Amino acid sequence: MVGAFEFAPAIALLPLAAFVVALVFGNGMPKKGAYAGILATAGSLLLSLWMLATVAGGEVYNEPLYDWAIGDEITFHFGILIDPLSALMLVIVSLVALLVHIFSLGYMNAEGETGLPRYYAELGLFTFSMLAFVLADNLLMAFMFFELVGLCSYLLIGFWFRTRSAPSAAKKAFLVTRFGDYFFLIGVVAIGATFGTLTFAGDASFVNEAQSAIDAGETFHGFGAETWVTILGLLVLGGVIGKSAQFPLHTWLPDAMEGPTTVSALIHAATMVAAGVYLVARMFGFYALSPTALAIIAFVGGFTALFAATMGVVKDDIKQVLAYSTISQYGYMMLGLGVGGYVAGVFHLMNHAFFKALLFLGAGAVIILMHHEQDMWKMGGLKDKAPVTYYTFLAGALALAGIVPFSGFWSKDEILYDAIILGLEEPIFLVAYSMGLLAVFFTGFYTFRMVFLTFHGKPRSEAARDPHPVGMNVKIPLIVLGVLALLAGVVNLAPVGKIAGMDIMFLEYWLDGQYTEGMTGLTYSEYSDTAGLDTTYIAGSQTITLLIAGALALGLALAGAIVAHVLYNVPEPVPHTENLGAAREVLRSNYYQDEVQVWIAQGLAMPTARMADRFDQSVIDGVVNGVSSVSLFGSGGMKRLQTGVVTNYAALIVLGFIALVVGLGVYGGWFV
Amino acid sequence: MAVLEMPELTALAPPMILALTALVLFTYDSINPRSTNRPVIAGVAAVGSLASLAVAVWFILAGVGTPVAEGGNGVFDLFEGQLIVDQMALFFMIIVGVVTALVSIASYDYLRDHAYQAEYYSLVLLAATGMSTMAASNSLVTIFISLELASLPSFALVAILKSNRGSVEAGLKYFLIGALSSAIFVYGISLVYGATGHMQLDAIADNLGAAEEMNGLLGIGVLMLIGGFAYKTASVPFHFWAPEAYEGAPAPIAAFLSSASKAAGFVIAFRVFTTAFPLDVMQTLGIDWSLVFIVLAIVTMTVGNFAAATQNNVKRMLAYSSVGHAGYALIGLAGLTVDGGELVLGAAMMHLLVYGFMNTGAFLFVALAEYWGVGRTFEDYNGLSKQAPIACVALAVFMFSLAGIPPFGGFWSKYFLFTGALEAASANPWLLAVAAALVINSALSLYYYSRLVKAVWIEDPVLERESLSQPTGLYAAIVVAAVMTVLILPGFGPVADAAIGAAGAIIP
Amino acid sequence: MNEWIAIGALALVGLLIPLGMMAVSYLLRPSVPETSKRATYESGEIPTGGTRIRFNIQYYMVALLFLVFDIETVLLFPWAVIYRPALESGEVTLLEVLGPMLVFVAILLVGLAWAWRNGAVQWATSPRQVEPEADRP
Amino acid sequence: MTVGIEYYVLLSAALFCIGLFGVLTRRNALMFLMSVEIMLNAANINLIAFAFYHGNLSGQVFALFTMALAAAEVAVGLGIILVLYRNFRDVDVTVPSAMRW
Repeated sequence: MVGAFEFAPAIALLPLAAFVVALVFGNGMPKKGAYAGILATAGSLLLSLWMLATVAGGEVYNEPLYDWAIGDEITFHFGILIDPLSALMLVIVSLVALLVHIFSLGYMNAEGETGLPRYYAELGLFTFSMLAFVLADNLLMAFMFFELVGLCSYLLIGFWFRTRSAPSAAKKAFLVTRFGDYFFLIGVVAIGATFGTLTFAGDASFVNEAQSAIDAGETFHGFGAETWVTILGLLVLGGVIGKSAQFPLHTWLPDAMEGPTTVSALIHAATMVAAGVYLVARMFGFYALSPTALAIIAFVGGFTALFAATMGVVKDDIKQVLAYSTISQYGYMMLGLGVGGYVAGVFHLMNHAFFKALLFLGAGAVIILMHHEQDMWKMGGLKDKAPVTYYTFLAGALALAGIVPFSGFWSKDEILYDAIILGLEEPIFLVAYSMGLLAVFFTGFYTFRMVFLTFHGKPRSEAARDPHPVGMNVKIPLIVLGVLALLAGVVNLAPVGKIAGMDIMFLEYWLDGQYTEGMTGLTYSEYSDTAGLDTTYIAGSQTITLLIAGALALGLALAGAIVAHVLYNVPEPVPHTENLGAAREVLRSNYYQDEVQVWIAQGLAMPTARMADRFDQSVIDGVVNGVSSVSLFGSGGMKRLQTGVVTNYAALIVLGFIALVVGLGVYGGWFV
Repeated sequence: MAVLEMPELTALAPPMILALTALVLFTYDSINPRSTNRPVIAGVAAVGSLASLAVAVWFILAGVGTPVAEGGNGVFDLFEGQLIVDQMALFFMIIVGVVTALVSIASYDYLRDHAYQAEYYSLVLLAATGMSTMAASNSLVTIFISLELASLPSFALVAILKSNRGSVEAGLKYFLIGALSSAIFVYGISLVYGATGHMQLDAIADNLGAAEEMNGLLGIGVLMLIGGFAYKTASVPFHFWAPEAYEGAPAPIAAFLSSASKAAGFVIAFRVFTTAFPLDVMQTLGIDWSLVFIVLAIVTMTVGNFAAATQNNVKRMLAYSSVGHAGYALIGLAGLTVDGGELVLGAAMMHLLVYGFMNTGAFLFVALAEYWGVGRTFEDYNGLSKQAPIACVALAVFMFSLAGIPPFGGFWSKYFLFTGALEAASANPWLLAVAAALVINSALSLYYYSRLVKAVWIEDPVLERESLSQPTGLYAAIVVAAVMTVLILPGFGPVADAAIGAAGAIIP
Repeated sequence: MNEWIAIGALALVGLLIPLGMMAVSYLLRPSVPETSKRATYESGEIPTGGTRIRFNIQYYMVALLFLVFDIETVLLFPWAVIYRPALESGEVTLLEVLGPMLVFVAILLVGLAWAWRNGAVQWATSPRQVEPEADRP
Repeated sequence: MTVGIEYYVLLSAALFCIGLFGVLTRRNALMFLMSVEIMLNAANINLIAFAFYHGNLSGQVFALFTMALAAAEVAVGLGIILVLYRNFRDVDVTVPSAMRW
C-alpha cells in the first residue's frame, strides 16, 4: 500500500511544475499561467492536509531520498522530514500560497499587468522553494532552499524592474539577507565538520551528536562543547536574523514593499520571513542545548518587537506600517522561542501567517480600491464603500493588535506569559519581557491608526470618494483569512485551558507529539527538558500569573487602540507627529538605521574595498602583468634564437651539446 | 647473419605492411608514371596504413608482446635481439599507424593539382615504416638504420613543393641539421660500442661493467645518443630545425613529422635508456642521464612555449608548441628513478598517443586553411567559424586539449605526467622543478592556444571571404582526430593501463 | 719500429723524386711569357666561353643512381662471405640463405624500375628538352 | 705489433672535429655535406678500430651500413641542394633565411 508520505515530494514538486508550465506556456494560457499556479498550490494544500491528517494519525516520516555526494566522513543527501511541525507549516504555506494566487487574479490580472507569466512562474518557484525548505530533513538542503527562497524574493520584489526603486529594493533585500546567510553557510559547514552529519532528526542527527558531545564534555577547537554549540547556533542565527528581518538586518523588509502587494503578503506571511523563524523552531533542540543562544534569541526578538513597533507609529504608507508590524511580530516569535516557549512561538507563527496575509491582501484590496494609492492620508471613509474589505481587514487588525478573542491575542499572550514566568526566575529576561510588553501598546496604536486613517473619517482624495470595485477573487481570500484570523486561536487556548483545567491546548499536544506514536526527539517536552529552564509564577500561582499577564497585554493593546481612536478616528484627522518633537525625525528616519548601514558600507566597507582594490590593482595585477610581460619579453628573446640561418643553428647545437658534456662531465667526474 | 624465422617474423607485420604498401605504390608509379589517379593512390596508402594500424591493435589486444607468464603470447625477439616486439613497440606502432592513416586521408585533398602523387605517398609510407621499425628496434644498429629510414624520406617530403621557396628552405634546414645530428648520433654509437663492445641493447647493459675505465668515452657517447634522440624529438638544443621544417613543409607532412616522428624518436629513447643504460649502473659510472633529461625537459618546454607565445603565424605557433610538448614527454625519461618510474614513463607514452590525435588534427586544420587559401596568420583565421563551424569545433577541441584542459585527452595525459613527476620527486627533488615548469608552461600555453580559438570563434573576419568548400578527406581526418581526442577520455582507463603496463615491462 | 722506418723511407723517396724532377725542370727551362699559353686548350680550336660551364643535370642523376647502387653492393659482401660456409654447415636451407638477399635485390629492382620509368636514365639530347621535365611542379 | 686503440680514437676525434669545423664555417651546401661525410667517416674509423679491439664483427658490419646510409643521405641531400639552387640561384646555406623567429 502506498502511504501518504510517498506523495510528500509532490507537495513541493507541484509548484515547481507550475513554475515550468507558467514559464514555458504562460503566454499562451488563459490568465497567463495563474490557473497552473492555483491548481498546483491547491494540490499542495490538499496533500499537505493529507500529511497533517496522517501525522495526526500517529506517523512521522523521515527518509533520505537521494544521496548526491557521498564522502568518507559525511554524506550529503536530499530527504524529507514530516513531523507535526513541518506538517503544520506545510499547510500554512500552501494555504497562504493558494490564497495569494487566487488574489493575484484580481490584483495582477485584472489590472492588466505585463510580464504575468514571469510573475506566476516566480510565485510557483517561490512556493516550491519554501515548501522544499519546510520538508528538508537536513541543514544543507535547508540552506539550499533557504537561498532559493531569497533568490525568489529578490526576483519578485524586483518584479517591476523598470521602476527605479524596485530593483534597488530587490538588491537591498538580496544583499542584506545574503549578509546573514554568509554566517549561516559558515554555520552549516561548521556543524557538518564538527558532527559529521547535518540531519535534523533521527539518532544520527547533529542535535543528538551535540547533546552527547556536551554530555561527554568534549572540546572543539579549544572551546567547551556547549560554547561551541553556542557559536554554531549563533552562526546559523545569522541567517535567521537576515531572513526574518530581525535587528539589525531588518532594513530590507520595509523596502521590499516595492514588489507587488501579493508578493508582500507571501513574503511576510508564509515564505521568506517565516523561513527564519521556522529554522529556529526546526532546530530548536539544538538551541535548547545552549541557554546563551536562547537568551540572545530572546533579546534580539524582544528588542526587535519594540523597536519596529515604534517605527511603525509614524509611517504614512499602509504597506510600510504593515512591514514594520511584521518585523515586530517576528520579534515576538523570536522572543517566544528564546524564552523556551516553543509552542507559543510556533503558535504565533501560524496565527501571524493568517492575519498578516489577511492584512496584506486587505491592503492590496485597498490599493485596488484606491487606484494604486498607498498613502493613508489620501484614504479615509472606505468603510461603507467596501464593507467586505473593511470587516476582514478589521479582523486582521484586531488579531494583530492582540485583542481578545482574536487569534493574535492568544499566541502573543502565551509568548508574554512564557517570558514572564522565565523572567521571574531569571530577572534578566524581564527586560526582554518588558520590551515585548511595551511593544504591545505601540502595536495597538499603529494598527488602529492604520485602520482609522484608511477606513474611517471622510474621504481625503478623489480616489477614495470613488473607489474601484473589487471582485470575488479578491474577496474570497479575504473572507477565508478573516475567519481564520478570528478563529485560529482556538487551537491552543492555553490560558483558558489552564485556568479552567480543560484539555484544549491542541497545538501544544500536537507539537509535543501526543497524537503521534513513537515520536522522539522533536517534541516540546523534550525541548523543555533539554533547555532545563526553571520558571516561577507570580505569587506562586499559575492562574494569577496567567491572569495578570493576559490583563497587562490586553490592557496595553486596548490602551494603544484607544489612543489611536482619540487621535485619528475623527472626520478630518491630522498627523499628530509634531507632538513627538525630536523623536519624530528619529522615528521617521527609522532610527537612522539605513544611514548607519550606508555609513558602514561607505565609510568602512568602501575604503576597505578600495584598499583591497588598490592592492589588487597594484600588487596583484602588477605581479600578473609583470609575469605576462616578462613572459612575452622572454618569448621575444626565445624566438630571436631562431635566426633563420642554418649555420647559426649548427653552432648553437654544438654549443648546447658542449654545455651538456661539460655539465654532466663535471658532475659525473669524468675529467678526474 | 640473419636467420629467417618465419612465424616470428609475422610479429613485425605492422611495419612490413607499411613497407609493402610503399613498394606497391612504387610499382604502380613505375607501371603508370606520373599518375594523378588520386583515389587509387591515396586509397592504397590509406588502406595500407589502416591495415598496419589494425594489425597492431589486434596484436596488442591478442596479447602479443605480453610475456607468457602474464597470460600473453610472449615477447617476440627477432634476429637475436636486434628487433623486439613487446607492448611498447606495439603501442608506438599504433601511434604511427594512426598518424599515417590520418595524414594519408587528409592528403587526398591537400594534394590535388599536385605532381608526384605516388612518390609522396610512398615516401610517407617509407618514413612510417622507419618509424614503426624504430618502435621495435632493440639494437643500436637497427635503431640507426630505421631512424635514417624515417629521416631520409622526411627530408624529401618537407621539400616536396619544389618550386615553393619556403618548402625548399625548410627542407634544406631540416636536412642539414638532420645530417649533422645523424653524424653526431653515429659517432655516439661508435663510442658506446667502443666502451662496451656491443650494439645490442641488452648486451650493452650486461657489459657496462667493462666500461669502467672508459666512462668518459661512454658518457660522451651517451650524450651524443641523447643528441640524436633530441633531434628526432625536436628537443632543445637540437630543435632548431623544427619551427622552420614544420612551417615550410606541406601541412600534412608537418602533422606527420610533429606527431609520428616525434613519437618514434621517443620510443627509441625510452628503450635505449631503460634497457641499455640502467640508471643505477650508470650512476655508479658517473653518468646520471636522468639529470640531463631533467634539464632538457625544463628547457625544452620553456623554449617551446615561450617562443610560441608571440607567434603570428599559426603553423609556426603549432611548431613551437610541438617543441614544448616534446618537453612534456621528456618528463617520462626525466622522472625515471633507480627503483621505478613506470607511471611517469607510461604517462609520457599516453601523452604521445593523445598528442598523435590532437596535434595531427591541429596541423590538419592548418592544412585545411592552406587548402582554402585563407592565409597563415591568426588574423587570417578570424571568423572562420562562420563558414566552417564543424572544423572550428574540432579546432577548439584540439587547442583546449593541447593546453591540457579537462575533459579532453590532453588533460589526462598531462595530469598523469604531473602526478608521476611528483611521485618521482620523492626520490629526486629536482623533479619538483620539472613539475613546476610543467604547470607554468601549461598556463602560458593556454594563452596562445586560446588566442587561436578566439580568432576563429570570436573575432570578425578582416576580409569578407566567400563560402568555403568542405573537402571530404581533410574533413574526415579532422573530425576523426577530434572525436578521438574526446573519446579517449572514457577510454583513458584502458589506454593508461596499456601505457603503464608497457612502461613497466621495459623498466628493469 | 723497423717496418716504420722502411715505410718512412719509401714515403720520403716517393716525395723526393717528383719534387726533384720539378726542381730540375724549373732550373733548365726557358721562360717566355705569352698570353696564348695561358688560354684554355680545346684541341687546337679557339676556345669559346670559360672553363666553368654548367653540366647537364643528367650527369647528376646518373651519378646519384650509381652512388646508391654501388654502395648497396657493399652490403652484399658480408652475405657473400658467409653464403658457402652457411650452406655447407647444413643447418640452414637454401631458401633461408638466398631468400633475404633476393628480397633485398628485388626491392632495389623496384627502385631501379621506378627510376627508369620516371626518366632518370633517359639521356636527353639537349638541356632544353630536359628542363621542362625537371621543372615539373 | 698493433697501434693502441687510443690513437685510433684520437684520429677519429680529430676527423670528427675537422668535419664539425667545416659544418660550422662552410657556407657552401656541398661543402657542408662533405663535412658531414667526414664526421660520419670519423665514426667509421672508430667502429672498425673498436671492432678489432673487441674482436667482434658488429662494428665492421655497422660501418658498412653507415657507408650505405651516408650514400643515401648524400643522394637525398644533393637532390635538395639541386632544388635549392633552382629556387635561390645559389648553394649558400645562409641565403635561405626567410623563416626565422
